[in-house]
Amino acid sequence: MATAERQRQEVDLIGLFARMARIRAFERKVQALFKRGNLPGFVHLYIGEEAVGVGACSVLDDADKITSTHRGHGHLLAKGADPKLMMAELLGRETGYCKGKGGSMHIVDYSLGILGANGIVGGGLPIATGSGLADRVLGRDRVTVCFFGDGASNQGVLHEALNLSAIWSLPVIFLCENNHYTEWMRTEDITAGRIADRSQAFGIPGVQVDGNDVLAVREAAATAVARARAGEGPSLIEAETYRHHGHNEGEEVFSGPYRPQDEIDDWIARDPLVLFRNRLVDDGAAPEQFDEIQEREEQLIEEAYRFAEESPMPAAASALDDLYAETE
Amino acid sequence: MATAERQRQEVDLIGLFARMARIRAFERKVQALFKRGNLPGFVHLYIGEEAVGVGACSVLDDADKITSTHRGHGHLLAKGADPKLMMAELLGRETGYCKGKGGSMHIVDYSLGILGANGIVGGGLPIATGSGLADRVLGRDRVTVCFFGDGASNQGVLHEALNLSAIWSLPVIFLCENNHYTEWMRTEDITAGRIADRSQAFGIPGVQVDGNDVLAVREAAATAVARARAGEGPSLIEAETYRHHGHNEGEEVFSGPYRPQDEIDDWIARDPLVLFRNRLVDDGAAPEQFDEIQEREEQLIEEAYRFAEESPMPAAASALDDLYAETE
Amino acid sequence: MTETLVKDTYMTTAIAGALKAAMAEDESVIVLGEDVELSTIGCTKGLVDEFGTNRVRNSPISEATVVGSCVGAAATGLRPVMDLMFSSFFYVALDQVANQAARLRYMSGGQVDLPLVYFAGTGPSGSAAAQHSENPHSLLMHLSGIKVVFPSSPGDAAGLLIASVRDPNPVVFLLDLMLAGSKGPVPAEIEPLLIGKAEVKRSGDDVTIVAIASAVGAALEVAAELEADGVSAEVIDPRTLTPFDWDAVTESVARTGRLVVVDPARRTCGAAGEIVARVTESNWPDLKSRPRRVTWEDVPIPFSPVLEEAVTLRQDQIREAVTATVAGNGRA
Amino acid sequence: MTETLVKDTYMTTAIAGALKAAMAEDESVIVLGEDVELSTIGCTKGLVDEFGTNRVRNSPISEATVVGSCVGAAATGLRPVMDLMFSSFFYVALDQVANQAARLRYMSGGQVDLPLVYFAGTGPSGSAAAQHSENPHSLLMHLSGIKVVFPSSPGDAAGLLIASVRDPNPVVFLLDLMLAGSKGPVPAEIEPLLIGKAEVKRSGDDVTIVAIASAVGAALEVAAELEADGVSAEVIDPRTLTPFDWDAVTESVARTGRLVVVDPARRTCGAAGEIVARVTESNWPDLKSRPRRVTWEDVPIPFSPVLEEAVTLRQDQIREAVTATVAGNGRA
Ligand SMILES: Cc1ncc(C[n+]2csc(CCOP(=O)(O)OP(=O)(O)O)c2C)c(N)n1
Ligand SMILES: Cc1ncc(C[n+]2csc(CCOP(=O)(O)OP(=O)(O)O)c2C)c(N)n1
Ligand SMILES: [Mg+2]
Ligand SMILES: [Mg+2]
Repeated sequence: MATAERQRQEVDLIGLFARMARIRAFERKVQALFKRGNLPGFVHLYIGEEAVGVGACSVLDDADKITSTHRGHGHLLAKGADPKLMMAELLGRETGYCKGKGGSMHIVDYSLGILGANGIVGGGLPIATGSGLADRVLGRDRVTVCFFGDGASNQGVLHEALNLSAIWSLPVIFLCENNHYTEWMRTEDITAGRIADRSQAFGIPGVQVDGNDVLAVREAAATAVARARAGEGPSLIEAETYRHHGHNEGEEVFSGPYRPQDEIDDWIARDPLVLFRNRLVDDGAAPEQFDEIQEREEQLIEEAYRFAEESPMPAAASALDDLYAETE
Repeated sequence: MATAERQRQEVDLIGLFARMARIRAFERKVQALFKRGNLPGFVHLYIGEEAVGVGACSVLDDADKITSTHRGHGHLLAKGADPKLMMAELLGRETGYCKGKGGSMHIVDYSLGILGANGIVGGGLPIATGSGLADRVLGRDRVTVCFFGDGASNQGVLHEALNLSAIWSLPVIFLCENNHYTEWMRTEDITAGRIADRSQAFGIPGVQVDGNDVLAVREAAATAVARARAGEGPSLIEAETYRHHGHNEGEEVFSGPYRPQDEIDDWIARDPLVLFRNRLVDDGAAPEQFDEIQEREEQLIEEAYRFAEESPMPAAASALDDLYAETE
Repeated sequence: MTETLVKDTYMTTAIAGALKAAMAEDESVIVLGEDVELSTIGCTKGLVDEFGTNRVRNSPISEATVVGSCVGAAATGLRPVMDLMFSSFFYVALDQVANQAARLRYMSGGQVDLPLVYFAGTGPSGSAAAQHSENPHSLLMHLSGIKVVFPSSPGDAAGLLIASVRDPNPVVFLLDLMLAGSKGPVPAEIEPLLIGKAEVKRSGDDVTIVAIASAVGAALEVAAELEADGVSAEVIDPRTLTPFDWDAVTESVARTGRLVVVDPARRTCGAAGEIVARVTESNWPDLKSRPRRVTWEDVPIPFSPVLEEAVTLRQDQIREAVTATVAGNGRA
Repeated sequence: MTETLVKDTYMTTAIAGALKAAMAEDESVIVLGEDVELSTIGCTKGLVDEFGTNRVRNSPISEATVVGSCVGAAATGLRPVMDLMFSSFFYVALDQVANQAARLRYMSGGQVDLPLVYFAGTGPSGSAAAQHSENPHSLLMHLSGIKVVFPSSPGDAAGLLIASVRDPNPVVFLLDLMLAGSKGPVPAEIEPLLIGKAEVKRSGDDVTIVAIASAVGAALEVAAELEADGVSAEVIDPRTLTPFDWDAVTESVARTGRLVVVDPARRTCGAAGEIVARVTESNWPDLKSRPRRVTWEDVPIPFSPVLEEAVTLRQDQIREAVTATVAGNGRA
């Protein structure tokens, strides 16, 4: 547990806040762009869930890895992805992470251990397991955090991934972001029992944490990461949280209201950025700095947007590139 | 629990033994045919596991349903399938259950609620769930027993089927036959935790029973069936048992010995037929009748074989029939 | 019948209407899938209000098991219609489609009917990228044992949807998402259309264009343009791919002697190749010039609009292919 | 090189030998799958003794996750070789093949190589029935993004296996189970063969027979028989289907002017149709007679030996097709 202890102590609290603010600023910008009709494709925003991605990634090194989801912007930024390259990808530009081939649901940065957002719900579970397998086989001291949603918890690959990583003691942290909705369905209506309990039959610890409390998530992740690095195998964490926005931007045209207003209000009152800021201020942090940080991050995102917008569209012919790697 | 109680009391103990004897005789015949090279395709024998199928099916009515596996002969006979039509199918004859199109792994008798053996490990789990769904939607007082193996317990569809049947309170009994091997692998090497525990996170009761004790299986099944009929939803039963034979007939040519001899000996000493016979004799049953029953069942199987052997092969052209039902 | 046409009905509304009619006429029809109560694409909209939650069931994200449960339910008295939302998700559940739904009847020697429908939106819908833009019809055609319906107009969609639900066999019903917002006439009383019957959407003498789903509209436009150049193009919409109305196509090519196939799908081992091969075999003596295919490129669908456009069907390609085919004469 | 040939090596032994060599030359190669320690088909036999359980891993029956774990492992430093045992089980895991393995490189703009091999025995092996007899190569060809290797001889299998493991892309390597017990020469030092290079297995002038996997042997026998009738048939084995050596086939048909394709697979949307369509397009002026396909019937593989024989390839059908194609002259 030495590493977990060290990581807990070394935490840069303001840095955590700044990263959450970056995600918030990025998503706000994306929202605005979508509204103006400037964004192609599907967009699923992470607003309200920032504490999960930031808390979990705060205990990872660059060489550690994550797999992400269709709601992945927050995970990627938390893991250090470049907002410029992300924004360019969202706008379908040549300079984007995937040269415009991927878009919001498929951003990848292998150099940062980001093994991919995924458009298939649950698709990252086997991939994260394989990443853990590689670490195990090669004897590398690395871990993989697999983000997945409450909806994804009903895919059979969760069961398989838990079993496989248990029998092989793989260094994988299965992190369920329970925002209580599967698209427009209340997840509890289609899900039996507690998600955190789903690892128990495999002898894997499963815990529930407040996903709007960045330090609580960090703490749970640190414990799981320490366990993984010690060779003791996988863990499951269920982080309870909420998305302030719709399932995807633009849902209003067909969804109508589908969540109780007081539920929405209650969760917005527990906005993870506000919660954390208040806590830090209560603990003596200078209040002004938070607005500054937010402004700085907003500027950064504006720059990212300018970079993206000024970038060229990919050449049509490039659509035929990148399918196969050249053989030696 | 009234039904369970009634069924428990009405049991025809000698009938249970006779059905187990029928399965044993059938499988012995199949084994002999395979050895002589008279049997096409793959054959997986049920010898040693008879108490599971017979115990479970003894609490079902004709209109109740089962899904079976690649090791399905025992389940089908337990549910009342006709040995003649089964044997004819195994020999690929026109008179077989599937007119020779299915073979050992695909025998079906919809009139007896036998929804199918299955060559895909775990393939029956969703199908059984759907059968339960039909009963639920139509308000029928029926149950479905889904037989599956310990190896199949690692397929993700188990997780999904448990969840789906829990949220919809489906009258399905998931019955895992744990014979401790997944082909030539010890299942415990590739399986985390106890299989019986895998339902708990879904709020579904899970129990372990001695799968070589036909009355213990019957008892557990009766409880689960009563629960299902009362609208309280699914159950999981893990029946511990052992196959006396190989994974498939003919494995010797490549498998070599892969199970400890004393393990095999121990389980054969607990042969479910012998155990049950001894118990009945201890309870006062006349010992001679058991040999008579076994002989009678062996004769029945010999007749089935003769029927099969004398049946014609299907016409080659019939290979093109039966793919689509005629539209009205 | 034309009097009773409801004009300008959306494709999605037409399907929803047909589904409602199918549920009303037969109590054993149920609808299940993720968000079928709310209806993401719109084809199950309002059904839950009409028929209640016993027959309209929101399901969890467990495609393999929900797809498979339709097999079990269809074998035991229901007629399930499952909405898979995007056809890319078929891959998650393909075992239950390919090894179970499409096999059980045959393997059982015809003992059981499996009246079930797998509905899915399909194909590119504008930068939905590689995992939400597949067109799996060719792959499904290769399986055998499952019917494949892929209509091009609201009227056809409504009639074929009713027919699919009534059909005693497993049917995949695909809604080309490029057409989700398109409109057309639909009869007030929806009558079933025959599964396996193509429609000549435009008659012509010089060349046969076989076009699938959203390609039909593009082919018709090209045909209209080419009329000015004196080219008389026949446009055939197979409407259903399994079974396929080969007679309609071979009869047409026997007259025109020329074939262009337009298929919104990757080329290799796709439906277009099958049609070219089949017609080449059957109409060899009739063919006056080289048959041609217009398809997507053999790559996944990329995200960026410019790239998506580059790999999918473009009208100019259809025009070129038809022009070249008409110009061809004999072996040249 | 002929001196170093190990004669009469079984196909399975050749593959096992190549796999052993691949593991020996690169520590990042691992083998996983159900019963790979014991080896059901024989292609992983003995590997665990040589390389230990860290690199040779028995896996549970969880095909979707094991297939997907190869993607994650390949993206992060390993070269996994997974044994799926029977190719029918691809359907259980198809999402991870079609939406992940075959897509991640492209979707990421080429950021990542995925050096992995999915190995499977495939096709009928004698009354294994519908769920253990699929040949999924056509379906895999349609996906794009994943290579498909399907050899017909032990020597080719060995060379292509090494090449598959060294390849930086996902590869499906299929062993036609009809050939599992066949023998042939294999070099003592296995050299990689080019993936994407066909081999002319027999030269001829009158007709080109393209034959896949176990169909190659049957085609060669037919070609030998027909020699007596004065027919000179060329037999081309593509050996790999993605990428496909179109040049080899079009060059041959340019000479012979006649084409017969023999493919052990259902007909509709299969590889044979693709080859006929493609050659018809490319070699239109060369074709002296109607091209023909010999394939399975469009039904699942039935159990009973008489039925299985009735729907799969028969030599007499190949002979008839070749004879008819050679007899054809021009449009007649
Ligand atoms: C296999 C698959 N099924 C369905 C979908 C459609 N879909 C996209 S997001 C989503 C809901 C996911 O819910 P959850 O996992 O809770 O993530 P959240 O959106 O709440 O972050 C669904 C059903 C999909 N993308 N992939
Ligand atoms: C999806 C799938 N994967 C693998 C196989 C090959 N296979 C056939 S039986 C079997 C073992 C099944 O073990 P278990 O479920 O314990 O049943 P048992 O044979 O012990 O009765 C395997 C791996 C298969 N038929 N289907
Ligand atoms: Mg959610
Ligand atoms: Mg077992």
